[in-house]
Amino acid sequence: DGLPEEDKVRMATMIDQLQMRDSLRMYNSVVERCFNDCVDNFSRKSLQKQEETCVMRCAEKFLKHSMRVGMRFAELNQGAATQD
Amino acid sequence: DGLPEEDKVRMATMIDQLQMRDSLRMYNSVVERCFNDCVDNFSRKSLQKQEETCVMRCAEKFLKHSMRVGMRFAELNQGAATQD
Amino acid sequence: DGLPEEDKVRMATMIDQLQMRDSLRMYNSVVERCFNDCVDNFSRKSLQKQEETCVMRCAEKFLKHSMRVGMRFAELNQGAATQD
Amino acid sequence: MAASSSNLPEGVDKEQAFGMAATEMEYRVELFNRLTQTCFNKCVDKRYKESELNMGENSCIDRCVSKYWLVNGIVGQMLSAGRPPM
Amino acid sequence: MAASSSNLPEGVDKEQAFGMAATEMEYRVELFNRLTQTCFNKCVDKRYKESELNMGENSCIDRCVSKYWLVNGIVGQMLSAGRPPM
Amino acid sequence: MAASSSNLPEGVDKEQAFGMAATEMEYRVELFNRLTQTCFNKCVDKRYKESELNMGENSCIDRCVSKYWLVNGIVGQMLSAGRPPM
Repeated sequence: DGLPEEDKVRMATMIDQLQMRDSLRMYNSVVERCFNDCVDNFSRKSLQKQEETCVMRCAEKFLKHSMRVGMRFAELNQGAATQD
Repeated sequence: DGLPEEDKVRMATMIDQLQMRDSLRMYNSVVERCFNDCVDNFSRKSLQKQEETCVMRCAEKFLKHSMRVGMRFAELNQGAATQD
Repeated sequence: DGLPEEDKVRMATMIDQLQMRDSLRMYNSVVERCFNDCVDNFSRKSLQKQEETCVMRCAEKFLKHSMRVGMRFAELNQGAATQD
Repeated sequence: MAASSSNLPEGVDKEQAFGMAATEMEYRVELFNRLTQTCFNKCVDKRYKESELNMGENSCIDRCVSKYWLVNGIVGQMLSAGRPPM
Repeated sequence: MAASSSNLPEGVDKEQAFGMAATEMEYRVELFNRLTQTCFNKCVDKRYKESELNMGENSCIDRCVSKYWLVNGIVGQMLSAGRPPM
Repeated sequence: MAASSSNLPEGVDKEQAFGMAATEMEYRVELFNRLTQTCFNKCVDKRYKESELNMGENSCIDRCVSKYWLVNGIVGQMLSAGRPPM
């Protein structure tokens, strides 16, 4: 709180940039995972319909998973975890 | 283009350094991959002849692969991709 | 050696920070590895006794391994490697 | 990305611009690297009987790159639908 | 972390503080990312027959996060026993 | 690495030197980390029946490090043959 205004701005900028970098990495990792799990046939350049469906479900599932993990992780960080 | 000379130099330096870092990472990943695919016997400290041959083919194949991917990737980035 | 005092300090700070970042990454990778190798049952929130034992042995083994690799690596870096 | 207000000290916005350019470049490099590793895994014979890519491997690689690109687009659309765009 | 002596030029300690804050954040982000990938691998059905997480997957995820957290604590204690704390 | 011309503002070359030193260190750290993970995978029994490395594991590790180092050298020579050296 005692920080000069300039340092607060710089810290906020740093946090923004780390978050941006992190979401882009997450995006890259979802693409790789869903490609690996859903695409195995290379007789054509275009995606088949069922590959497309698989990719969309995979990405959606991963996002939901990631949000759930985020909630649990935040609870644990705050020491709010319950027993078994 | 409207950038001051000093900023252009700094941007070029940054790009150089990211590229250097990237080639070193690629180098490290080729070594790990070819080691994993080619070396499985640890009864000696030195490489056997067929392990050495395997490593060299693996690295060469990976480099050729990487160059081909680079070309296709550049085409797609420029929207020059053709259908099926 | 000819470096001004300020640059020496800055270089030392940089090295400290890279080492800190590196140990934290190593720490994260040990946790992931030992979790993967030791925990497979998700019928409870808490660790079972044998999972805990497994994790501790895994982490200790990895640390010992890592120290041994470090010694061998340092020898090779100094060209002190012996034949077969 | 928030926070690009007007009466900041001049250096900050410039740092931010350099930082964003670096982040963008790192993203593209990582995309390329993951694509390269993935398509090598999917298309290339790991017995390494020769150091050339054969015809089957080459066409597999071309299609793999194309499909990876399409998957990248699909996931990108899904993510940007839920969140503010970069 | 050594070296925070007193008569340094003022800019250095500030750089160091920003650097440590960034390192700490990167650590937490990496922990979260590894946890997320690991628990997805352990808990989620990869056939992707639907885009919802079912009840079994959800409770597996909750327990997986909890156990990962505990493992993180155990390893952290072991490491900090051998070395000076951060 | 290009661009180390003479009439630049003084700060730039110094930044470049610090940047290259950091890049070089990151390379060595990554080499060490990959080697460590790889040789653990190749040599160490994952059932973790004890926390000591046994004699077979220890000699496997020594040879693994040696072989990894040799592979690193071979690949390095191949890459530097095709490209300008660092």
